[in-house]
Amino acid sequence: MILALLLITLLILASAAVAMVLRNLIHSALLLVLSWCGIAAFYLWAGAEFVAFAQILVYVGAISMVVLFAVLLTRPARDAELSVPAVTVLRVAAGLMAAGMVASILGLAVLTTRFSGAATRAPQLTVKDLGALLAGPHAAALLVTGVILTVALLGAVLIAAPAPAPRPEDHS
Amino acid sequence: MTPLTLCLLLSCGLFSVGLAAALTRGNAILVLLGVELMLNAANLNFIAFWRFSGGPASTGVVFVLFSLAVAAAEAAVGLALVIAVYRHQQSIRLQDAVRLKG
Amino acid sequence: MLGTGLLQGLAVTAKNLVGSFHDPARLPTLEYPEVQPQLPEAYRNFPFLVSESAEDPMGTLRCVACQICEKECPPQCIYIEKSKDKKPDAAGKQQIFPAVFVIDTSVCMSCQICVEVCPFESIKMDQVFAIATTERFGSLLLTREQLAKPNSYYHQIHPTEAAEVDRRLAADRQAAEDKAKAAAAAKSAAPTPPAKPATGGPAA
Amino acid sequence: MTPAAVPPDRWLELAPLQLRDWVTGFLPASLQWLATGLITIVAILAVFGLLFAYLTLAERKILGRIQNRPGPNRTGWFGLLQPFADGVKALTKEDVVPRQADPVLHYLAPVVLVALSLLGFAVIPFGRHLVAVELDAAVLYFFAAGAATELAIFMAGWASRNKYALLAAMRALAQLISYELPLLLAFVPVVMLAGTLSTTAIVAAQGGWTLGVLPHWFVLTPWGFAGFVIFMIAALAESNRSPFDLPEAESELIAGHLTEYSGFKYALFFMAEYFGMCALCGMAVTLFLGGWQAPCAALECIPSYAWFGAKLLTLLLGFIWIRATLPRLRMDQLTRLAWKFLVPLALINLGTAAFWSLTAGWTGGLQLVRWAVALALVAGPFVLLGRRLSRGVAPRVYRYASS
Repeated sequence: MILALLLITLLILASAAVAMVLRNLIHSALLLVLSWCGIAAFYLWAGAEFVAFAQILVYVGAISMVVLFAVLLTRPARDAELSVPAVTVLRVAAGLMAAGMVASILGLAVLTTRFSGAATRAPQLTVKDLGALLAGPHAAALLVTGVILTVALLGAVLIAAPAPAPRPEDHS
Repeated sequence: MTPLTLCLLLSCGLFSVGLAAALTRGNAILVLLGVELMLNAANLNFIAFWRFSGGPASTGVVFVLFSLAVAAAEAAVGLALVIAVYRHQQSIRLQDAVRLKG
Repeated sequence: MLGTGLLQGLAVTAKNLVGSFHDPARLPTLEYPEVQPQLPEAYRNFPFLVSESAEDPMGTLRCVACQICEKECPPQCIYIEKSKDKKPDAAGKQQIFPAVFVIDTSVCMSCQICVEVCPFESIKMDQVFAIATTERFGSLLLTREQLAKPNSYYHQIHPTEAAEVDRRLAADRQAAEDKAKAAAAAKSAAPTPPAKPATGGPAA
Repeated sequence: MTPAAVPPDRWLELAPLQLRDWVTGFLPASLQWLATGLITIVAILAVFGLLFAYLTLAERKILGRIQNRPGPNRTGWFGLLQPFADGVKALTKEDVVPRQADPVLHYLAPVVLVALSLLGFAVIPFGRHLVAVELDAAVLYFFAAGAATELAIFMAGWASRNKYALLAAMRALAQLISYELPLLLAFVPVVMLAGTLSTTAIVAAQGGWTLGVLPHWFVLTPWGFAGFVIFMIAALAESNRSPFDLPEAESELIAGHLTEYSGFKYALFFMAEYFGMCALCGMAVTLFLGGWQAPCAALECIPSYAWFGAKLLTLLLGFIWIRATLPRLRMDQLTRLAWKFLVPLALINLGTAAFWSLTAGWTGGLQLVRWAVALALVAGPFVLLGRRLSRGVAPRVYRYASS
C-alpha cells in the first residue's frame, strides 16, 4: 500500500519536474499528461474512483487537447526565438529559490504537525451518494460551477476568435 | 511516516514544481501548466484529508469535483488568452507581451 | 427533411449488396485466370505479323521489310533487318523479307500507327494482353518467330476487319492479274511497242 | 456472479465461467485470483482479436459486394484465411522510421493506442455473468479510457515530422474534442433514467418485457432512440470511421497520421481502430440496446453472450454499411454538425429524458400523452435544427445521372 503510494509519488513528481524543464513544449505537455494520469492513480489509490475517472476525462481528455492545440497554433517564429536571450539566470535562481522556500516551509509544516485519527480504511462513497450530495447540499455550488463553465467557454471563444480583418492601411 | 504525511509531502512537492515552473519559465503555456499543477496539488490535499480523516463527511471529494470544473474553465480561458496574445505579438514569451495596446 | 438523403443512399448500397448475390448485372467481376474474358472484337493491344499459312509462318510472312513501320513508330520499338535474298510472296512475286523483325513490347505504346502505315497489310493488332514475364528485358522483346501468326488467327480475333483486308488483297491481286493479262494481251496484240508520247516523257 | 441464482438447465449460460473455474482449479488457491484475471484478459484478447481479424475480412467483402465486386476470395475457402495472410505480411514488412521523426513518440504511439483502446472492454458486460471488472463508475471509466486515445493519435501525427501527419493530428484533435461532447451528453439520459453509472446495473434496468415481446430497452423510448442515434454518430466520429475519417483522408492527406507508419506498427493502428469501434459499439449495446438481454421472453433460452454478440455484430455491420455509403465530410461541416446540431439535440434530449422520468407514473390515456409529448420533444428540435443545418444547401440536381 505504502509502496504503491511511493511509486505514484515518484511518477507524479518526476514526470512533472521533467516536463517543466524540457524545452520541447509538446514533450512537456505529454509528460504532464503522464503526471495527471499519476494523480488519477493516486485518487484511485485513495478510493475516490469517481474523482479519478473525472480527472482523466477532464485533464487527459480535454485540457491536454486544448494545450496541445494551443502549442500547435502558437509556433514561435524562428528568428524571434534566437534573437531574444532565454530566461536569465537571475530569474531562474530567484524562481527556484522562491519555490524551494515554499516547499521547505510547507514540508516543515507537514512534518511537524501531528494529524489526529489516521483512518486505515477508505471511507465508502458510492456514485449515488456523491450524486445525492451534489444535487442536495451542494446544488447551489453545482449551478454556479455550471454558470462559470458556460461563461468561461463563451469568453474563451470570444477571446480566441480572430479579430475582424484589418483594414489595408494597417499593414506595414 | 504515515501515509497521510507522504500524501501531503507529495502535494507539497507538486505545488513547488508548479510554482517553480510558473516563476522561471518564460513560455506562457508552460506557466499556465505550472498553475494547473498547483491546482492539482491542492486537489491532492483534499483527497488525502478525505481519505485519512476517518469522518463521514465527503466534502473533500465534492470540492475536488468543483475544482476540476474550475480548472477546466481556467485552462480554456488561459489558453484562449495565450492565443490572443500570440496573435498580437507573434510570440508566447511572457517577456514579449509588454504592450498594453495590441 | 434532414437525413432522408442519407437513408436513400443507404438503400442504394443495400440494394447493391443484396443484388450482388442474385443479379449478375450487379456483380460483373470475372474470376480471371479461370474464366477468360470475352474481349470485344475491336479490342487490340500489341502488333503481330500476319503470315499466309500456319504451317510455314516464316516462309509466308506478308512483310517485305519495307521499314515504313520502323520509321513511323513513335517510341521506336520496331527493329528490322532486310534479307539479302528474295522469296516469292503470296502472289508469287519475288520479294525481300525481314531477316530480323523485333518489337520491344515494353516500349510499344499500342498506338497502331504501324498498322495504319503498312502498305502490305502485314502487321496487325493482337488481343493477347497477358504478356507478363518474370524478367525485364529479354522476354518482352518479341522476335519474328514469336510475332508471326497465321491469317486464320487474324480472322479469329478480328473477323470483320480480316474479311475486309482479304477482300482488299484479293481485289489488288485481281487487279494486278488483270493488268498483267491486259499487258500480256496488249503485247500479243501489238508486237511493236506503242510510240512514246510526244510530251511529258523524261528526257533520257 | 452468482451461479446459484440460475436454473440448472442454463448450463450454456455458465459454460464460460465453469471452464474458467475448471482451469483455475488446478492452481493453488493463492494464485487463483491472478489466474482468473489473466484468463479473463486472454479471453477478451482472443475473442476480440479474432473478431478484429474477421471484421476486416467482412468489411472488405461487404464493401466489395456493395461496389459490385466479390472482395477477397482467393486465400483459403471464400478468402477465410485472408486476415492471417495480411497479418503475416504486416509482420514481415520492413519497419521504416523517418530520420527526422521523434523516435520515442513514434514508437510509443501505436502501443499506447492499442493499450488504451483495449481498456474499455473491461467494463462491458458481455453476458449475464461475463464482465471483467464491476465498477461503480464503469461508464465514466469507459469514456475516460476512450478520451485518452486522441493523445495517441496526436502523438503519431506529431512524432512523424511530416506535414500531412501533423495536419491529421490537428484534425484528429479538433474532431475528437468536438465529438466527445455529444458522445458524453448522449449517454447522460441513460444514467439519469437508470440511476447508476454501473454497466451491469444499466443492463439490469433494461430487463423485462411488456406482454413478453416488447423489451424494455432504452432505444425503444423517444429519448433513448434520439440518444442512440446521437451516440452512434459521435461513435463513428470518435473511432475515425468514414464518413468522419478526416484524420486519415486518403485523398488529401495520403494516410494522415499513418503516413509514416509501416509494417506491424501500421497493423497496430488498424487493430486499435477496430478495437475502439468494437468497444464503442459494445457500450452502445449496453447503454441503449439492452446489453445481453434477449429481445423477447421466449428467446431467453439462447445464452446471453450470444445476444450480446448478435447486437454487437449488427452495429458493426451498420458501421461498415455507412462506410460504404456516405462520402467524407469537410472539416467545417464536421465541426458544424457537432456543435450546431448534435450538442443542442443532446441537450434537449436531456430535457426529454427528465420529462420521461418525471411522468413515469402516468398510466392509461396519460401514457399516450406522455409518448406524444416526448416524441414531439425529439422530433421538433430535430426538424428545426436540421432545417437550420441544411439552410442554403439546395437539393442536388443530377443532370446526367438521373435515373
